Amino acid sequence: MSFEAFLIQTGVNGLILGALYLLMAVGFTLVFGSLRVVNFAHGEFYMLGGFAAYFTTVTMGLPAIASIPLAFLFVAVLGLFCERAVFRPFRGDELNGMIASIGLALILQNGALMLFGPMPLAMPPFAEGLTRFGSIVIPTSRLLAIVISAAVLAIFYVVMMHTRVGRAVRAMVQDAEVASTFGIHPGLVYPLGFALGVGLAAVAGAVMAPLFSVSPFTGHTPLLKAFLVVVLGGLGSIPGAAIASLAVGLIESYTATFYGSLAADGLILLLAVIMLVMRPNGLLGRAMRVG
Amino acid sequence: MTAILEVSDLTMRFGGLTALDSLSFKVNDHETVGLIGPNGAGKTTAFNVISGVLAPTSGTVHYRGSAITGLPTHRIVRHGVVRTFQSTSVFAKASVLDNIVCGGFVNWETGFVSNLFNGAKTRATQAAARDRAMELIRLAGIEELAHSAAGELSYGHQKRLGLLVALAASPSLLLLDEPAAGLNAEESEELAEFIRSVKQQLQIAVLLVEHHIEMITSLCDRLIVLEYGRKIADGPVAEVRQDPRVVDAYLGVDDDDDA
Amino acid sequence: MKKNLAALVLGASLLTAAHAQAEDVLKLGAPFPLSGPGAAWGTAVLNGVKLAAKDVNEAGGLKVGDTTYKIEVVAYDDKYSASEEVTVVNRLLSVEGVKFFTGPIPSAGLLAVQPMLKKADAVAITLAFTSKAIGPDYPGIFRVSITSHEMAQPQVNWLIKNVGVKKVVGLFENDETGHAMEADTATAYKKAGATYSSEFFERGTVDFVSLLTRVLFKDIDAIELSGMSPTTSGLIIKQARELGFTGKIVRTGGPATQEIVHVAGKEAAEGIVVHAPINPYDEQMAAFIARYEGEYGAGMNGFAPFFYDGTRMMLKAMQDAGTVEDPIAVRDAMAALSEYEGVLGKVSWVGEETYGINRQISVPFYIAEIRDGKEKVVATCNVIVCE
Amino acid sequence: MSELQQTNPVPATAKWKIPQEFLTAKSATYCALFLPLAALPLLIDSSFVYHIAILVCLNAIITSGLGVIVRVDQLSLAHGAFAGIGAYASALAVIKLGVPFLLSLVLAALAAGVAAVLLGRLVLGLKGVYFVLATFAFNELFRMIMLLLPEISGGTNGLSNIPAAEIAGLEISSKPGFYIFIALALAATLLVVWMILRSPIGRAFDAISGNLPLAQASGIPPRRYQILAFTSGSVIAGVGGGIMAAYVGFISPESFTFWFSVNTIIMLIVGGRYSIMGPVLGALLLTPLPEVLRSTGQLQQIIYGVCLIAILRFMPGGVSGLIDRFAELMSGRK
Repeated sequence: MSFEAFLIQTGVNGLILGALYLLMAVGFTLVFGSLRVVNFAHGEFYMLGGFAAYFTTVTMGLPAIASIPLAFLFVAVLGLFCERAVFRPFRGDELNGMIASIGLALILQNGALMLFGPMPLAMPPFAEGLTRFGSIVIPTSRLLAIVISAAVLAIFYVVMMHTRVGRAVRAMVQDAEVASTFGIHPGLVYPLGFALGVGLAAVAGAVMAPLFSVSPFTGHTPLLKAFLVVVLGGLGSIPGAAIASLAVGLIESYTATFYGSLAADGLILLLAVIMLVMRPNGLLGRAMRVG
Repeated sequence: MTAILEVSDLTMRFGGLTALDSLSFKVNDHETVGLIGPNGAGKTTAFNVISGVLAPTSGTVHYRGSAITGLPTHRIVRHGVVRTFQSTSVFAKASVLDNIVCGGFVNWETGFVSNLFNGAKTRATQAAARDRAMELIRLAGIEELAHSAAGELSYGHQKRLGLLVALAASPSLLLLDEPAAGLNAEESEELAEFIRSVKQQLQIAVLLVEHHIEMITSLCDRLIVLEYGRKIADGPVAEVRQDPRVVDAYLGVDDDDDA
Repeated sequence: MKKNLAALVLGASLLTAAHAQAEDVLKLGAPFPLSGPGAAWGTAVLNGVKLAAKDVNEAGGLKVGDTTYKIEVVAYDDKYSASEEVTVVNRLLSVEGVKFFTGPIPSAGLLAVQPMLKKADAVAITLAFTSKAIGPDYPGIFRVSITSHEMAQPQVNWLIKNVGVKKVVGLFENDETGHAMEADTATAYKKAGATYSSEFFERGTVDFVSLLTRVLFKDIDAIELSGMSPTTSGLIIKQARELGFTGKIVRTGGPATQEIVHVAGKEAAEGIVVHAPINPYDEQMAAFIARYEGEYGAGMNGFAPFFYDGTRMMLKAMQDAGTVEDPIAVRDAMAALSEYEGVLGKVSWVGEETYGINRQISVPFYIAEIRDGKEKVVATCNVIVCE
Repeated sequence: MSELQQTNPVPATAKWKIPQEFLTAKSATYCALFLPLAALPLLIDSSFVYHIAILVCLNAIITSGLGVIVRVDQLSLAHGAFAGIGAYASALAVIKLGVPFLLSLVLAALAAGVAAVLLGRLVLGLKGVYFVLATFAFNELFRMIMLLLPEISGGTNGLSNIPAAEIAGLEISSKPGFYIFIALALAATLLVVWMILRSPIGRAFDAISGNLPLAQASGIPPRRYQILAFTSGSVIAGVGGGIMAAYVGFISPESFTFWFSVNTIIMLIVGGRYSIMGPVLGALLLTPLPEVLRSTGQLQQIIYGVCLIAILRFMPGGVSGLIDRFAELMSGRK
């Protein structure tokens, strides 16, 4: 493999990584946007999405493609319940809301540990083998994962732009007070926004479950990656998350390939801290309304 | 009558909107100046720039000769320029006495070490601060409220407490942000009386942003009128009230003077 | 109300400890990784120890001097983390009052608790790969598995000769075990004349595309997985095949065949050459595997029999020493055991020249190839050569 | 951030230090509660109870550091990292430089303090959620840096056999010895925190968290006092880390992860973030839980999570809030 092909291959790996991180991050930024809550349990909903996909395909024997909508549905309903039980009392109180989400993360992770046990579970991949584009190789299972993510994001875009629910959630993301003057009832939109956000995290979990394995511990890395993408892209900004996730994917792929994954993670974390300090609103985020 | 506050060519732009357009004015020692004008004229913006909440786009603010443009609020307080807040703003969970003691923070800031070990110096400055606070409480006639929590006071009392907290910082120029807001005629007259007596006893200058004509006429020596961020009048109260441009600015509201 | 709640909580746990003492029970401490990447090994060796305890209990308990003891295995999850290991061993020593340990097995975890075990003169069996695991200043620690130090050279020589491996890259986890294995494996390949280089990655990584892209760029003909944790090696094999790597994959480290087939699938695992600590077709071993799988389900990991024999030897040493109170006597009795008839065949201790003390188990080991998801033994080895 | 106080229903415990006579009723209650408890381990004299008591004191010290930070309305998710910085500084000083134990704790405090000032100056301008996110990133960054410097930190293997603590040559690694040392260390920490909070510095802290704009209008420089609170809290965590290294004898980057900071937050909130004794109560109630529920580790974590949410929702003042109210009733006030 020539050096140019190697560079392009690393770039392609980076884009694939970016697309996967986007799916993880868009739910996180939606929850923050609509609920003004940094959800530390986001990784746990990703993990539960993975388990939902495992049970639909392996235990219930349904086709792999069916696991995506079912994972979304199962976790979205769980999300509705969690929003009602945990987040509603802290609406408008971001700090306590965040601490509550840490408590929720503990409950969900250890609940899964008790139910499913610690052993990583492997799943049959969406597809076997690989696809070649000239000298560039893309594992077919990852290519399919990207196609599915693209489809899910397209559906999500349509829902947000062209349905009543979508417009209501988007209005709430823009400015909660103004939105409520237009008769958008926060009591309805907050749980929907949260359920939509964690449902997306579950889809990311379901898409990535066959690539890696599923276990109660798989939630922490996606939470960290979603957090980095959202901080760089701007809290509450979905286009910002899109740009930032591709950037993080590329930076991580090149740095990891040349200097090792630890250096890559360290570099991106450093970028996040610098962005937080220099531009707390990130690339395209809205200014946090101060006081 | 030496000028203590000098504002020159103060301009403030928020994106496309020009809130202040090269505004200049002075406030002399022991003088009470009213800053008035219709809504959106830039009164509060000017007030926030002088008190350090906003840094101006251009122009300067000098106090007693030294530049205080763009300094953070807590540094401007040290120069003697102290502000109050339009809505009541108190330390809700602390007692009235503790509120005023904290208001005088600039006076009792002693060394870190002596603070930590409650050294003699700290105990002395704290005692002095408490005495000064009791003095102000007696001045305002609310001795019986000294130990109740500030959050539980009536609206009028909280307004008065806000004033005392500002006075505790021993200002030479007091910036009052709509003191009469939310008060009925009788309460605002009472407050005006209190401000007049305090100004008399403590020999301080006052810059007042206000809508209530009665409060302005009863307190101010001089008026500065703003419209769309520009100064359209600056002079003694009687003279300014006749000035046609001021009358137009208030949309031809003729001066019925019977309030 | 607050005070008695706290007292109640403390009192309750004291009660449980006291109750166990009354009925002549001998406790074996079992700190193993029961969750996280090392769980496959942890559960396997724990089952090995439990099976040994079960056999002894069913044969009427352990007769030492004039008392018979019922063996109780006290297992805790060290989550394959060194700091958790310290907490768990601390609890076993101070609360359960245990003097005889099976485990800890991760190298980092063992190093962290060696001083504690030494202060309590505890006797422990381990399979930690690090060369610092056993030594004259930790006489109570016995290693019941063979490490890359013993098995790397013979296996690599055989691979170079019979499988025609020339350009190799070795992948290792970035921890004590990984570094220990890397040292032995690198010397073995270089001595055998292969062009060799190593790569490290963080334990718990699941996405190896970046690492494998760099490795494949070096155009090599074989990847060495050495002794990394089982699930991780399954992921690497699957992702390497998915990136178009058609070369040989070998694993000269600990057993992981079940997990490799389970995670990477039969097809990707086909033809992989692995180290096999046991020969499943040896009839004594086959009987043990049948009993183990009857008790704990299919897919026995190769380390289990090592801990079965290790536990039986420790219990035998207690009988020889005639005491359970004096761990030093038991330790010496255990060291004195030689040609012990175990499931693994004749077992004795070596290691005087390399480690300065005879605490390293010496048993035959094998090389196998995965065919249709099963291990097929292709060579038998000892510390010098494999045929 | 300052509107935080207004939104959740805080009980009438005046966070503000009310003059002397009220203090004695409350402190009397706490002394009646804690002095016998402190003596309990010495009476029972079992190594397990010492082990638990030492962990309770250790958690109480580190959590009371977080209590100082929360005093200015800033929540730090980097408390684990500062405990780690202290632990490594102290352990390396003892191992590599042969520094005596107490001096190594001073070095731990210095290291944590310098790091806190640097981070504080960098991020304290951020408001609410952004500040917490920055500390979350810092904690992950600390672990990353430690893994990238194996020569210093020992990488994933960490630093093992850290010499046992000794003071003036007298080794105190025996359980009773160490317990007495750490109990005194806890008492010293609470004394320092009490001195800070009842001094003018504490008044400034309460003013900043009570009403930031008014505090500024009274001449209080917010950044300086926020950094002061953040640094003193982190220094306490650093010292706690140093003591932990000596007791456990082993530290690794995995000992100071995000979940270490989470446990500290839970103990502070359950115990009560508005009172100096809150962290001690939180540590006392939650530390024995993992030891008692040892076998079902997951159940313990779930109980942690449920406690956190329940206390946040129904008892923002935490357990010490209850005791304060009980003390108020006792003193006939209310």
